[in-house]
Amino acid sequence: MAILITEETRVVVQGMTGRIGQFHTQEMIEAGTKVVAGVTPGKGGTSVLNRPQFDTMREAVEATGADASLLFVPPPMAADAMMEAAEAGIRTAVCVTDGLPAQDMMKVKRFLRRYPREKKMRLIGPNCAGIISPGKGFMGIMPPHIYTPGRVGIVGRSGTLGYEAASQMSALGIGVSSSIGIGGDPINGSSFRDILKLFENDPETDAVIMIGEIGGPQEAEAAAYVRDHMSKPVAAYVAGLSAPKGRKMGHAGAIISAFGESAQEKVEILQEAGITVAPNPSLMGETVARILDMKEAA
Amino acid sequence: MAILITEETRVVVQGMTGRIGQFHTQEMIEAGTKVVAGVTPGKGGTSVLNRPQFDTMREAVEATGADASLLFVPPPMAADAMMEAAEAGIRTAVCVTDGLPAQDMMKVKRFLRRYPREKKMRLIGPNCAGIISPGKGFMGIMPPHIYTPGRVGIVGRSGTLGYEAASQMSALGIGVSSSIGIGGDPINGSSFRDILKLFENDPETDAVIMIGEIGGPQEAEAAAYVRDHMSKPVAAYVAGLSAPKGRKMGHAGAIISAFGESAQEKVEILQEAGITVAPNPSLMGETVARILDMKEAA
Amino acid sequence: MDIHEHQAKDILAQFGVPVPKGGLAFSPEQAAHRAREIGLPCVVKAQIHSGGRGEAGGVKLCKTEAEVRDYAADLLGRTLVTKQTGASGKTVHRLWVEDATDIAQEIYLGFVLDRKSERIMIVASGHGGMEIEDLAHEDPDSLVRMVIDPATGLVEFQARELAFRLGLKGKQIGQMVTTLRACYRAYRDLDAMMVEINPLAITGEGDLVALDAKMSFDTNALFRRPQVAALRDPAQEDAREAMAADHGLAYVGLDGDIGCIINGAGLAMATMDMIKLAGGEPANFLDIGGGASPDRVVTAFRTVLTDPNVSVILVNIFAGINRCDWIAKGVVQAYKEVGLTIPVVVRLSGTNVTEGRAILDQADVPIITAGTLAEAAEAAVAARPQPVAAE
Amino acid sequence: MDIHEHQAKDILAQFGVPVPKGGLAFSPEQAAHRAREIGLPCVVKAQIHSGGRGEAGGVKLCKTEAEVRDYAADLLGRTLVTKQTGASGKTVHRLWVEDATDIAQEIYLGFVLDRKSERIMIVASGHGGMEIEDLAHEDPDSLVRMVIDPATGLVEFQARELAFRLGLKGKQIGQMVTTLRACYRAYRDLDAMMVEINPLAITGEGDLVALDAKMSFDTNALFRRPQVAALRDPAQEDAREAMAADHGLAYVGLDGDIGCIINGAGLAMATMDMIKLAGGEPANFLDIGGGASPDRVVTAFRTVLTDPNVSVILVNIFAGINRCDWIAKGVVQAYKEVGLTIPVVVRLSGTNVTEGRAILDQADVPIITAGTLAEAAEAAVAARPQPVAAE
Repeated sequence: MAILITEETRVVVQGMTGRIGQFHTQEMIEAGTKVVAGVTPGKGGTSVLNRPQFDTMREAVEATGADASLLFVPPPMAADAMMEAAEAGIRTAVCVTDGLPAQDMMKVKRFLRRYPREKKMRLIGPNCAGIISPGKGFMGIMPPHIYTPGRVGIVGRSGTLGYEAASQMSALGIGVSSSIGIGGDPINGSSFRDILKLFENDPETDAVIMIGEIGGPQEAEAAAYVRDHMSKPVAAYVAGLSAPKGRKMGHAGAIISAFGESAQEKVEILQEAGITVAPNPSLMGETVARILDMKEAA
Repeated sequence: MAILITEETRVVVQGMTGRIGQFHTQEMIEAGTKVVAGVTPGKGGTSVLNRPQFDTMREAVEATGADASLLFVPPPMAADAMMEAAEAGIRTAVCVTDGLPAQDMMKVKRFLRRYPREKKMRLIGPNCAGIISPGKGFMGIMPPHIYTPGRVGIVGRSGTLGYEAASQMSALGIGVSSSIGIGGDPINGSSFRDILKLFENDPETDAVIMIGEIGGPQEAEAAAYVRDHMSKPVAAYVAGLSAPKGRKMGHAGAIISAFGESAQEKVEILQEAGITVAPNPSLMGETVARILDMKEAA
Repeated sequence: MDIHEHQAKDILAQFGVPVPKGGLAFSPEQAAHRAREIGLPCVVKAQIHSGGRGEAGGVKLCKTEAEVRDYAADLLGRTLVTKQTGASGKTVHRLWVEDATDIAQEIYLGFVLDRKSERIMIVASGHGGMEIEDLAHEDPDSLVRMVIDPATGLVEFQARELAFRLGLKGKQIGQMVTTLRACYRAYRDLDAMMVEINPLAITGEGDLVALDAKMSFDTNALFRRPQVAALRDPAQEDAREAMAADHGLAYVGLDGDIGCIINGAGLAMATMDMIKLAGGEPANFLDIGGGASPDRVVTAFRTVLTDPNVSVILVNIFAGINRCDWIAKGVVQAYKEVGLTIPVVVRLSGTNVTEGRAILDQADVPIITAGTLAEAAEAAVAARPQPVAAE
Repeated sequence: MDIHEHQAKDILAQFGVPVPKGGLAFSPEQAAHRAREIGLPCVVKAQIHSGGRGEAGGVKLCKTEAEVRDYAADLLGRTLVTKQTGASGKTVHRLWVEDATDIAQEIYLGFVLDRKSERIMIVASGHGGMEIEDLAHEDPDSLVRMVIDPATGLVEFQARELAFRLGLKGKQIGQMVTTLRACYRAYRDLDAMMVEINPLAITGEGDLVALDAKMSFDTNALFRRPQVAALRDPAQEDAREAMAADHGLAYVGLDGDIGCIINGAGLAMATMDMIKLAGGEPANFLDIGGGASPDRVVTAFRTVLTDPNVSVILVNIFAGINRCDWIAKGVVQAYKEVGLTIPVVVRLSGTNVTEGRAILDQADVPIITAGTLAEAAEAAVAARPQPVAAE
């Protein structure tokens, strides 16, 4: 099964006709992802990478039965494109775009509230590397070859730090069920908790590593979820031990502005919830190996 | 029991300190209504008609356990006062004020959507005469002496036409369980259907008369509800047979602007739903008597 | 509250709707001057609060300055009768002179308050140029409707979808998105009740431009929209209705001869229905409102009597906030002050009814009293000097 | 993006917040002139992008024109070091001269993005005047919080409730409602990230007035807020960070000596953590971004080297969209163009890693390569000319 993307997922790419969109769509197709259409307003009726292009998401979904969407849409139009995907009936949307205004994300999340739970689109990102279920398909900008198929879930804010974790795990022979980048923005579509819930319910996932960073309340919320509701073992790492207060570290969300938002505080909160925290980023793989061993031993 | 107001209802009056608010509050108290407080921002700590006044609805509700509110608030502040009542936990609010901007009512209804069904405030009006359960209490501006206590519900847009119905019924010895004025505005808090539903579920109501008028879709919606869900007999009258198209007849909502909004069309829709329609407004009482007779005969 | 075409275009242009270049003129010389400024050919359009001006002879394409001047001279001061004005028509006091547009296609675009969803609704059609009622009748399949969620406003993709559904292409998509969002913002920010662009033309060059525009506003919201209130043109309003409104009365003139003075809109409509049933025709709708003083009753009489067709007056009051004694005093006072010569039927009910009836009985005025609504209507019809029911 | 106090006051005043009369001055003469316009006594305030200016000597109440002139002369060109500026401080290039206010009470008022509710949150206290951090520490019970639902905005009764909860009275209630709604609209309409009025003073006459104001803006939204973008004052920004941003690099200067060039914010923070763990101190955060060309790598080197404390550079790239061969080419090019004299440690991984490593191996440059994150950090610490870890 894996989560969010499988070999059955029918993907439409919003902004496939652009240079970047086309490049990554090509990669996705080569990795076996079922890309069925593209949407760029005004390009309806054309064809790119042998996939039909549509003017609107509604038409694309009606014509191809797409259920997922990947967005390569410039920041000023990205929020609108997400809402269009939701209204067209897309189940999972992944927005790679970096640089969305915070209020645009507030608007998107408010817009998504109009749908009942069973019809609500799951949004991943923005400002994320994407999602991958190794060997099944991926939506995003990550290099698929670094992931080994397997049974550990990865969820993280940072793209490259997620690659680092996957590659450390591959080096130890540990494979990945799905890896989800939730993105580095202060307001994002899905939180750590949202993704942990999916992994908890995924029969093909045995354990999860969560890669957090400074800033924001989502790691603490996730810790409470792990403590109260998760049966599977969880490892974690929190980046930014050396980050000073009040400075933005690249990610718009990576800024320590309140109590509990520093890396050290988050590590403590995670540990209190029973999560095994990697002492440093070069030990993410080994920490996963440890929780898997503990699970076997139990 | 009756609906919406009983002898148990604890009423706060928003705008009790004004001349009109004070006059009608006095009437309500004399009729036995349990008025427990008033709210006028800035008048907190004073007392009017022996009732404590508060600055905010939250304080009034906390201090007095009020569960209903009657609004005598000028149009520019009325929408705000309704939202304040909702947020303070009021269950039933009645807004007498005439002249609210339509977009203010859009805003109020949107605001009310934030509450789950069981916590949502029921709003009656604006631009309505109010609600009365004869012998138990009333909230509004109607003359209580014209109503005889009994077992027929009245729901109507117009205040005076509602009095006319009640007085025709009184003349025939027919009493009223509750009479609800939903108001003459295009956007109102409760529709005919909403109130019919309450009467259908009220064990102390045997039949209902619904007094509609030209304009808007609410009579047609009510007809569908009566046809599909109501077991109690319903009589009706629709004012405005002689009204020309496109002219506003006093009530902001009384304007024929679409198909199905003329009195004749509404009468047909109501009759098709099995409702007994009074052929003219002087026969409202007799029509009620007829449906009661039919009920007994059945 | 309605405003003129040129005012609506002005407002919509400020929000971003593309409109043709144009200028206002109050005299033939000014119209000619405008034509020089704008360039010929140009269109001269009578500014009255009504649609259907073209069919009534109020719009003309002019090729020369002389033509502009002559047509302007002919139009100014003329009263145009359109489908929407009623028989009395509306008088032309100002003209709008506008750059002539090369029209390839006409689109209908309207924003209204949808009472069913209680939200603002867009109605559009790729086949514009005719009235929405005719469009709904003749080409209902061309109509596209979209309800706007106030929590998020008109989102860009929705506007874009609408544009594609109307068959627009290329640069028109962006122009339509701009136009739709501008209209929505104008509607929302200015408390409009209706915005209509008909036609929204596609020019020969493929651009969108609003050739006609109509806006009406929520009078309840004028307190917070002084800039809108300032656009009122009393010359376009029914003088009687305006006067009544100034005195707190809701008055609508109709075609019959029985003048009505009633409290409450619903009771007023019901009374009019009873009059019709009794074989008469109401001369007006009049709601005297709540808490009416004797003076307001007198004003109501004066208002009703400005209609020369009125041959009898029916007063029907079911007093709740009102008081029957005050009403009765007002009726008696009206008799004295106004010098009434036509029959008056009065039905009183509710608060202080005994006192009210006593006042009428004791006054030395020839009032016909009635106990019920039905009696009142029948008495009024019977009291007319020359019954027309037998025709 | 931060702006000056006087700019924030200007904006907030436009939305309806009461502010004292004041004027800008760039010279002692201008400051004296402003004082004449405004009247004495007045307050002269250094305009730098920082709070805590009072404690740093940047604010003074002046009673005479001479005092204004002298103080202005002293302040202009001076570099103030406050709690918030860091050790390097910020230089005063402009002054704000303001009518002195008689303060009876100080209120704290802040609007921020609450990441938990993902909405705008108001934080207020009746005990203002000190920094919010201190307030949260010393008087947490005085803090009132309110989250605003974007679907309806800040509704009047909520603002009123907040005013009553702060203990305001009479006319202050209406003034507070106006102030709160003005701040909210300014926040929303201009894509702010923070609005702070501290103190919002209650004057001796009992009126509210914003004595200090601070706004910062969402840089992601500047594309649609040109009027906000125009308020940028580069003189108040870190020159290196600004230069890096202009080249598409995210750079934050720190206090250590190991320069970092990394792709991805998370990996950059993790690498800095590893450096610290290995006994070193990072000189900077630098995210080179996705799809970095060799030229951008060179720019990154130049940026890092503007910090004189840098004694070794660590390049750590896990290429996804990036390509290791391009990065390697950039490193080699930097060696040649920049004239590097300090050690460079490079760790490459991901897309085209073999090609990248080959380029480094074949180039005639003294690069230290590392296979893993841990090796890279350790190598960088070891490569420093004078290790400080033993201190």
